[in-house]
This record gives sequence, C-alpha cells and structure tokens, in this order.
Amino acid sequence: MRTISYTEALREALQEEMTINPDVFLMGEDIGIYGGAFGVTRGLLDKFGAERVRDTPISEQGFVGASIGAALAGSRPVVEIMFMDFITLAVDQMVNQAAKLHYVLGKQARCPMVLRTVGGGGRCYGPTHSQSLEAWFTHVPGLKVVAPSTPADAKGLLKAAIRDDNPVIFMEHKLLYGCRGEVSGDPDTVIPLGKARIARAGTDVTLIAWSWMSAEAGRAAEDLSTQGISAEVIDLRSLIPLDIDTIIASVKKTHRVLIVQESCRTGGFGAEISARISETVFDYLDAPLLRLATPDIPLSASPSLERAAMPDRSRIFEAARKLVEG
Amino acid sequence: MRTISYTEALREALQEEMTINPDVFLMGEDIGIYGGAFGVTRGLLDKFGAERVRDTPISEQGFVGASIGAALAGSRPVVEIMFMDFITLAVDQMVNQAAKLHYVLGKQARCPMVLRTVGGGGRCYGPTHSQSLEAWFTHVPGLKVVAPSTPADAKGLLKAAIRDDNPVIFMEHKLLYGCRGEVSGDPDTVIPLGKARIARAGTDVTLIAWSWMSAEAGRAAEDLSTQGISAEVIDLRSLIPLDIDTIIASVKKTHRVLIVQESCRTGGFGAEISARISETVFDYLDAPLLRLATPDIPLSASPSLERAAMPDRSRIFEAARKLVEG
Amino acid sequence: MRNWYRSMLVMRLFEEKVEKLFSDGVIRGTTHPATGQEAVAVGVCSVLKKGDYITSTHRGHGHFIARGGDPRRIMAEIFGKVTGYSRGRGGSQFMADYRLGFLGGNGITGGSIPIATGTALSAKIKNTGKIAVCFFGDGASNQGTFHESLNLAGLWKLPVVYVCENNLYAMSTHVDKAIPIPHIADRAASYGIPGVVVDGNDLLAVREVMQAACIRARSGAGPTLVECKTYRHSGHSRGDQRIYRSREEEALWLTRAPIRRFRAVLIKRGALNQENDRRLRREARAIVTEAVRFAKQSPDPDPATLEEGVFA
Amino acid sequence: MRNWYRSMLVMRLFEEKVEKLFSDGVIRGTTHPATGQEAVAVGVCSVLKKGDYITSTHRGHGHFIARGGDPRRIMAEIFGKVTGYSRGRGGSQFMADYRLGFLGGNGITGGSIPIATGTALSAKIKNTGKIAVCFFGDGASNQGTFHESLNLAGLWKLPVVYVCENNLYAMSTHVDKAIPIPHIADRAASYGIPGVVVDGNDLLAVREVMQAACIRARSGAGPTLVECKTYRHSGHSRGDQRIYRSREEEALWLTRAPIRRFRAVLIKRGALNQENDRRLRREARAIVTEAVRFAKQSPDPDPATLEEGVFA
Ligand SMILES: Cc1ncc(C[n+]2csc(CCOP(=O)(O)OP(=O)(O)O)c2C)c(N)n1
Ligand SMILES: Cc1ncc(C[n+]2csc(CCOP(=O)(O)OP(=O)(O)O)c2C)c(N)n1
Ligand SMILES: [Mg+2]
Ligand SMILES: [Mg+2]
Repeated sequence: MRTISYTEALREALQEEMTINPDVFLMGEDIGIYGGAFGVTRGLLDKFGAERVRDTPISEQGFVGASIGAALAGSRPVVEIMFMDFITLAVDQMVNQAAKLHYVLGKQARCPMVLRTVGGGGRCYGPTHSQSLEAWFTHVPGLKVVAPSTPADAKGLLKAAIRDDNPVIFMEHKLLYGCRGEVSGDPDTVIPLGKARIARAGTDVTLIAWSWMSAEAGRAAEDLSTQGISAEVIDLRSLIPLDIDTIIASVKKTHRVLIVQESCRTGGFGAEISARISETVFDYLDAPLLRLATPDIPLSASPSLERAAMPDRSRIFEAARKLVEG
Repeated sequence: MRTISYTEALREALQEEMTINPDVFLMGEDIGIYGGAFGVTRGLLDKFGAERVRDTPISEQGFVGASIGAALAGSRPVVEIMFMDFITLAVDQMVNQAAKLHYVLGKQARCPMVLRTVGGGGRCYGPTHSQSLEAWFTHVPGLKVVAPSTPADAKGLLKAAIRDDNPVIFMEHKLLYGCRGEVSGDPDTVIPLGKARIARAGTDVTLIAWSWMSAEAGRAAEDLSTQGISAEVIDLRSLIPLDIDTIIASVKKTHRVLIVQESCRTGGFGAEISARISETVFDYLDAPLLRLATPDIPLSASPSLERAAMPDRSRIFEAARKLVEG
Repeated sequence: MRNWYRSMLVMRLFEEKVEKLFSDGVIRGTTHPATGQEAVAVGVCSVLKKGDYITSTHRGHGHFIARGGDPRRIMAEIFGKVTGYSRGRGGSQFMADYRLGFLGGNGITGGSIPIATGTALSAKIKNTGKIAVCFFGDGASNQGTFHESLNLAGLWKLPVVYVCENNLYAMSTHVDKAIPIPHIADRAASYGIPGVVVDGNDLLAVREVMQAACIRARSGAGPTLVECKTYRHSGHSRGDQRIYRSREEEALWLTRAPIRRFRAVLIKRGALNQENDRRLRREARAIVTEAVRFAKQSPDPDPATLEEGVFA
Repeated sequence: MRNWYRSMLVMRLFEEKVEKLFSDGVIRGTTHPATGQEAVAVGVCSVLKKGDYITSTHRGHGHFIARGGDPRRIMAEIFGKVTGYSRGRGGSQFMADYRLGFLGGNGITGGSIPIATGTALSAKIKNTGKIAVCFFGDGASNQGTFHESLNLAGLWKLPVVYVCENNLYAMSTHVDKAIPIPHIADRAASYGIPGVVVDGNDLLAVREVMQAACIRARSGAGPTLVECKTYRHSGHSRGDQRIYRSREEEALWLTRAPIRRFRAVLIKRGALNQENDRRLRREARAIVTEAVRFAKQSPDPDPATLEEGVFA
C-alpha cells in the first residue's frame, strides 16, 4: 500500500467525500489559498472552488453556528478551527445548539457536521495554542469525539465522521501531521466511529491512549518489550462513542492499566476511562488503575518546560514498568 | 443562630463583602432592579447604587471579559451568569484569559474575580437551562470551582471566593435557593476553599457529592440509617481545590464509595474522584467504585422525564444499599 | 387578511391561556409570552413561502402559530406531554416543525442567529431558492453572534432577513440601558446591508417592509435587517412583576396594540364587521380551548424512552 | 521626536532579527512580526501617560517596545528563557509588564478587547484617571468580542481607545474578503462612539488622532475607535510564503513605509541629519544585538518550577 502523511490522508478524505457528495463543503479561516494553518486543505480550493472551500472572517462562533444551520438545511459542512484552543469560542453553538437538536427535536433535525481542529503541544506554541480540550465535549451528550493517531485512521475516521449524521468533534494533532503510514487509496475504506484499535497486543499491562499519546504509547511498548514486558496498546480512536468492550477485554487479560492522556490530569478523559473500568471490571484489577498526564498547568512556550510537562515515550515506559514490576 | 435561606445567605455575603471592600462590585444581566433571575441580588442596587450593581446588556463574553480586565486593574468583580448553560459563551475568556494569567505572567497579574452562576435541573426549565457544567472548569488549571450545598456554606464560601485572588467559578443550584439553615451573622466567618465538609459521619459506605446532590445524599443517608446502614456523606464544597485528604480518610474507614453527580455521567467530575481514589487508596476498596449520575442525555423540560433522569434521594439510597449489601 | 387577524387572535389568546395555566400551577417550567407582538409574528410569516426557514427565540409560540404550527402540539409541548412537538423534551423554548420550515425556538439569547445564517448559506450553495428569516430581540442584538452572523451574511450576500423585535426591554433592561443608539437597524451599516425601522404594531407596515426584504434576499442581493418597534404587554416570563416600568407606559402602549389596530383597518376596509369579528374570536377561543384539552388529556412521555435518540 | 524614530528603528530591527532567528531554527514556536506597522505602535504609545493600560495582540513585540518594554527580556521570552518577561512560559504572544501598564499580548484574536474594556471600567469606577488603549487587527474586528465590548464601552462611556491596526490582511485573508464595508472605523456608529480613520504609516497623524481620542477618554466623554490603515511587510508568521498577495502590492506599500516617511519629516524639520541618523541606527542595532546576546546566554527555566504559580 502507499505511504502518505497524516496531513495527506486527511486531505484525501476531504477530497474524496467532496467528490462523492456535493453537499459536503468546507469552511474555516485561511483554508483556501493558504490551505489552512497546517496545510490540510491545500489544493482543495483549486479543485472545488471558493463556494465549497470557503474562507471565513475570524468569527468562530459565527461560522461554527452557520455550519450547524447549513447542516440542518441539508448540507454536510466540515469546518476547521485553526487551533483547538479557539474552540472555546464555539462552545455554545456546539453544546447548546448542535448537540441537543436531535434528542429534543427528533428525527426531523439532523446535524451532520464535522468540526475539525488540532490539539496538543510539542511545538512550543505556548499556553493558548497547545491545549487538548476533548474531555469537555465527551461530557456533552449528542456530540461524537474522534482523535485519530495514524494516517490510515485519520483518513478512515474523517470519512466516517463526514458521513455520520451527528455533530462530530474531530481532533487532529500537530505532532502527527508529518507522520507517515500506509493508507488505503480506496474511497470506500471507512473506519467506523466507536471501534478502538489494538495497536499492539500484549499480556502484562494495557496502555490506553488516543491521538499523539497513542503513538508515544506504541513506542513505549516497544521499549517495554526489550525489558520483557508485554504491553497491549489500545488506541481509542474515538472517545465518544467509547469502545468499552475492547477495554474490558484487555483488562481481563492484563489486569493492569495505564491510561495515558496528554491534557492536564484533573478532569481529563482518562478519568472517565478509569471510572468505567472501576465500575465494570474492578475485580480483574491486580494493581491500582493509573493515569499518566500533563500536570495541572498550562503548557509553556519554552521548549524546556514543555518537554518537562508532557507525557512521552520514556515517561510512559517508566510508569508502565513500575506498574508491572509493582 | 439565625435561620435564613441559601438565597439570603448569598446576598448577605455579597453585601458584607461590598461593605468591607469598596473594590468589590457586581455585574450581570438584570441584577439591579430585578434582583437577578433568582433574586439573589435583590435590594443591593438600592444599597450600593448602579455603579457597583451594574446591569449589563446580554453580552456574556463581553462582560465576563470585562470583569477579568477590571480584576487585573485592581477591582474585585463578582459577575452573575443567569444560568450556567450560558457560561458556554464565556468559556474563552475564562479559559484562555483568566485562568492562565497568573501562571504565565506571574505575581504581577492577579485576577480576583468570581463568576456566580446557577446550575442544575429539577425546575423543568429544559435542555438549555438545566445543565451542570462544572466538570469542564475542573479541567482548566488556574480556575477554582466551588459549589455550596447549604446556606452556611453558600455564605462562607462566597465570601472566601470574593477574597480569593484567583478566578473562581461559583456554582449555585436552583433547588437550593429556597433551602433554609443556620448561618452566622458574623462578617468574619469565612469558609476556606478546598476543605470538604463531612455532612454526616458513617462507617459502611462513603457518599461523595456536591451542590444539590449533597443535600439529596444527606437525606438518603438518613434513609439508609433506618436500614441499619451507616453512610458517611462528604460534601466536597469546592471541586478545585479538591480536598482529597478527607476523601482518602473516609475511604480508608468505609472501604466503599458511591459518587453522586447530577450532570450526565460521561466526563463528569465524578470520574475524576473515582480516578483519584483508584490511584491513591485502591487497596482499601472492598467493592467497585460506583458513580450515580444522570444518563448521557440532555435534561428534558417534561416533569416526568426530568424526574426520571436525575439522581435523587431514593436512587442514592438504592445504589448505596446495593453497594453495601453486595 | 381575515386569516391574519385570526392568527393574531389565536396567538394572543394562546399566550394569555398559557400565562393563566402557569400561574395556576398547572404547567411547570417557564414561558415567555409574546402578548402585544402579534403583528410582527403574523406580518413576517404572512410573506414567506413554503420551504423558507424561520428561526425563533425563547418567545416563540407566536412565531410558530403564525408559521402554521398546530396549537395543540405547541400546547402539549408546554405541558411536557409526549404529543408535544418535542415529545416533552424541549418545553416552551425548544420545539420545531421542519416540514413547516420552523427550525425552532431557542433558549440561548442570540443563539439562533448564526444558525439562520447557515441555513441561508446552505440555500445559497445548493441554490434552492429558499430564504431564511431570523427572529431575535433587542437584547439579542448585543450578543457577539449578531455581529459575526450579520457580517457573514453581508459579506456573502446570503438570502436571509434578520427581524429584530425591539419590544423595548430585555427582561428588566430597557433598551436605552443596553444600546447607546436609538435604532438597532442602524447597526446594519456595519455589514454593508440595509437596515429598516418599521412600526412593529402595524401588521401591514411589517408586511410591506418584509416583502421588500424577501425580494431582496431571493434576488441574491443579500440580507436586510428589519427592526420592528413593538412592546411586550405581558411580563418577561412568569412571575415578572414588571417593577422596572410604569403602568403609564404600559397603558400608552396598549393604545397602540396591534390587534386592535388591525381590526380598525379591517373594519375600515369593509373586510370585517361585528358579526364575523365575533365569529373569528369564537373560533380563536375554540382553537385554544381545544389545544388545552388536547394537552391535558395527552400522556406524559414514557420514562423508558429517556435515553433514546441522543444520536441520529 | 528622535526618540520615536529610534523606537521605530528598534522595533523594525528587532522583528527582522526575530524572523532571522526563527528561520535559522534558533528559536522554536512561532512569531508574528509587525514590520511596517511601527508608526502605529510608536505613535499610539507616545501619547500615553504612565499608568495607562495597554492590551496587545499576537503581534505585540512592537507595542511592548514602544511602551518601554526591555528588548532584552522580550527577546529572552521569545527564546523561552527564564529571564524573559514570562519566565519562558508565555512566548512571543504572551508577555506583559504591569508596571508599564502593558497588560500583555494575546493568543486569541479579539480576546483582549473585553479585557481592555474592563480595565477602563475599573478605572472609571475607581476614578483613577487612567485610560486604556486596546490594540487589535482588522481580522479581530469580526469577532463577537469586538461588538460586545464596544457596546459596553459606548454605553458606559468608558475611558478607552480602541486602536484597530488595519494592515489589510488577517493571515491570508484580505480585509475585503472579510468585511463588506470599506472602513472598520464606521462600525463605531453602532455603539454611539466616534470612529476615525487615520494613515497608520504616518506617525504624526496617528499621534494627532490619538491625542484627541485620549482627551476624550480622560474627560469622561467615552471611547473612540481609531482605524489605522497600514500594512504588514513581513509574512503573517514564520513560514508564510505570502502567496495570497502580489509582490507589486508589497512594493507599493514599501513606498509608504512609516520609518522612511518619518525620517523624511525629521530631516525636513532639521531634527535629523545623516550623522545622527547613522548614530541612531547604530544604537538601535546595538540594542537588538544586546537583546539577542542576553537571551542566548540566559538559562532555560528550571523544570523543577513547572508546577509553581498556577494559583495566586
Ligand atoms: C445567552 C443568554 N443570556 C441570557 C438569557 C436569559 N434571558 C432569556 S430571555 C432574555 C431577554 C432577551 O431579551 P430580548 O432579546 O430583547 O428578547 P425579548 O425577551 O424581549 O423577547 C434573557 C436575558 C438567555 N436565555 N440566554
Ligand atoms: C480566536 C482565534 N482565531 C484564530 C486565530 C489564528 N490567528 C492568529 S493571528 C490571525 C490573524 C489576525 O488578523 P488581524 O486581526 O487582522 O491581525 P494581524 O495578524 O493582521 O495583525 C489568526 C487568524 C487566533 N489566534 N485566535
Ligand atoms: Mg426585548
Ligand atoms: Mg490584519
């Protein structure tokens, strides 16, 4: 199979879905000629024109809300928020409008929109350009939350998100854009939302992660194997819907869990995973359920501080080793 | 001691702090002559004038942001957001501005502001007037989150919040406003943020809750005692800072925990409590850590559906009884 | 024309009934009556075509009725019954009928402005010929959503008409204490779109302005901001003692009340006489009575359905 | 006047140096140079009093320098060093010096507009006589915060001056593709406040307009919206190839460049000659060189301090 980057995979998904379905259109700041701050939409303006690749003024609340309206009227908008940190401005539209429409108004109200955005640190962009805010949206019934960690997943999940009839928060990661991997060129290859991926099978400990942390967990698992520790890595892919079955099956096998979360510890989605495991397979646990996360601080711009803050391959390795060796 | 309502207690706190400190002022929609949608600020306009009890246009983002600016310039604003559901509009200002200033800019930047708002269901106000969104803000380093459940706590904690040099989200509850209780009339009585309250001591099971759920948990504990079950009720009072020591001490005593949360289950603060307990006192647990919460749905306006959704005295009783009796 | 008159009567009687039911404790939750604003709702909706979109507000029963909503199902929703438009899930502020193009009330002041804008955007991209009408209040015009949305619409020349019902108050706050200029319509200039002030208590005037705005929207020339000056005779929501305004002011506005005024027009034009006026009132009353009966005898939603339908 | 000239030179050389350091990979993160916008920063700050507040943007090095910030500590912050204004925590977009009344850059476009408004509100309530100046870009004027804040300020007659640096672009988006009217200053009318357009590349013109606006603010008459028409000569941020605009347009604007223009004025007025021009340039260069030296030799923040200072 071909090897392409995460960025290219996302672009392919957009391009294929726009080609298949004329109702799909894109909206966001500087997504046209500029191709988006991270280049994901580069070239799409030329292919589809300014009506379907629509540069917006800097008005996150306005254009996210407009995408909801467009979805209700039968379009399938994919909007880009340049950095996840700015999703703060669109919270009301996503939470009080998009998320609630179907539950309250029933089948007549369908809101098939995707909000693409990019979270995460590692690029020294500082406190307001490095946040991972996915946890908030997992606490909002009616929103799906997706966070791919590989090029193949990026493409397959974005296609599924676009085809989904619900509002989807689609979280990309700065450090993943350049990563390369094998990706199907078949426009029919879609990865369903709600199925986790066992990125690596193992027996001694389960590492649960999503987005960039999945990639780091995978590398940590390699390192662990050199120490004779067999780690299973579960890449959640989507947080909502959550594939709890895959988690449970793994816990029943390994009896030890390390949840790895990039965002600050308190109130992150790792807590939810921990709570779910406690509620469902408590008796299978042989060791405390642990989380690895950024401490409860904003991420700094300074490389030295940012590096010190974020979980990474070696910290995952250490935490998992301790957990297994007790 | 005198008995007054939660509403009156809040009003006393505002009045006392405004009297003591001329830097304190109030801002919000219809807080002047109308006295606020729930009457908390009633009468304060007459006492302090329109400069310090300031009606605003409907501009949550704008006036919350203005309160941050005022705080940075040496005032101590207390802003009211009429329903917690509308805090969605002020998320950016709280998260990307208020919360980060002190960590990034250091001591020079102090943001002593309180954002008062009211969460919760039970009044059939429907999906966009009944939410409890406190969990989001626990995931934002730099914000304190307070949620009193009694008149005494309402007064003492609000005074502490106003005196605190950090931005504080102060969550009230619709169903608590009318509740009455003994409240100190001494303007020096302040309840520090970060100390939980053992609302009832017990030995068989720990019920952990905040806001309205604390009140319901207290009543459930009474019911449990008639069945010979001794429940300890921890009223968190403040979620951030979290009094983990009080929780740990209780778990070590009872070995069983039921966390009661009004907001929808997934991603709520109950998950964080669960995760913390797993991480710290896993070995003391004799039963799965359980959460009781509203299912992952918006709250309906219909009385029958709303009642069916929210945890209450009897559901807490049932869940705790099952947990203890195994 | 008599239809419009009847529609206004239904709207008025409906709201009065709802207020009564609330104060009697028959209904729970909250409600925002649009008493006195009938000419806006009916005037605006009277110029729309099938398929056009409307977004409404927290004060939306009248918009819904004027757009052809079934008063029985609206009332049932307010009662929280399963026969309501939202099967009891939404309540007074949150119901819709998409077949009528009525996209729903909104609990968030200003929350529907981007959404209406987006339906117009979709209509433009898909070239459906539909237009959108966005109702909101004077208070809502101070929200960021107003600014961002009107800018998008002005920029992209979207087929949308923004109808600001300036009823002088946002809850207790007089418009002069919230907006430092006399006419909200003048804000249209910030977005390169026309702003028009109209007497919102004059149904025919509202129609005239709206007709022009709709033609403009349909022709591709872009949006219009229409400010309808009106007054809410009732309190903001249940329990409002209206201490923020004088009884004199209220009395003055009663003399300008839209239904009475339109009746005078009809009589003058010979379209109405005492007899058919009485008949129309009887009909309107019967519609509201039937709505209450329907709502009362409808069942509550089944709690077993509580978790259904979060996702499509 | 020579001070202003020197300040502009420092600002220019500083930004050029930062761009170079970024493209050489010496600094990480991102940066937004204000090359070409020197007359706004220096002109505005030159009329302010000690204690007055400023809020800045993502493009804020120049504002900070013009307000008296220490170029060494600014540079150190950009380097992420502990000697930086935010001890490396904030980076290019997020540093401040409250003693100078410089309340900080802002990573959120439009995010500082309510905050500046709030400092003015506090100044008014506390009657300190201070005023606030709020910098933001053409792009930011499309944010809801702009609307909500200017409305509050107009309503309450707050002592604040809103300075919109219209540099024709928000990132790649030409202002004509974002705003359907020719002058952002005209948006002031929505809030009952004066809006003034000024040539932002003419330092003396900026000063004049700002002086009037500050007098107005200090006198209690309320806010002003000042739109400075200018141009950013550099790319938006590092890595920007400027494919969204022509080299001809850039060349045209170079002929209007503010430093060159102000130099001509100074020479004409006899305030500058070749010799002291050369000296001032040397001084400016030395300041920037020293800033880089200082930043380079400063230590990184100690990771052990990572969790300190989240709360006051
Ligand atoms: C974002 C938000 N803020 C505040 C409220 C509370 N609220 C409901 S209606 C209302 C007044 C709205 O005034 P206006 O827009 O003039 O409409 P009117 O009520 O006069 O019809 C307020 C403040 C709300 N529902 N949403
Ligand atoms: C809320 C938000 N949206 C988008 C961005 C990304 N962004 C940073 S600067 C910028 C352009 C700002 O344009 P303008 O206000 O004209 O200022 P300029 O860059 O021209 O100085 C954008 C879109 C951001 N930082 N914050
Ligand atoms: Mg109104
Ligand atoms: Mg610009």
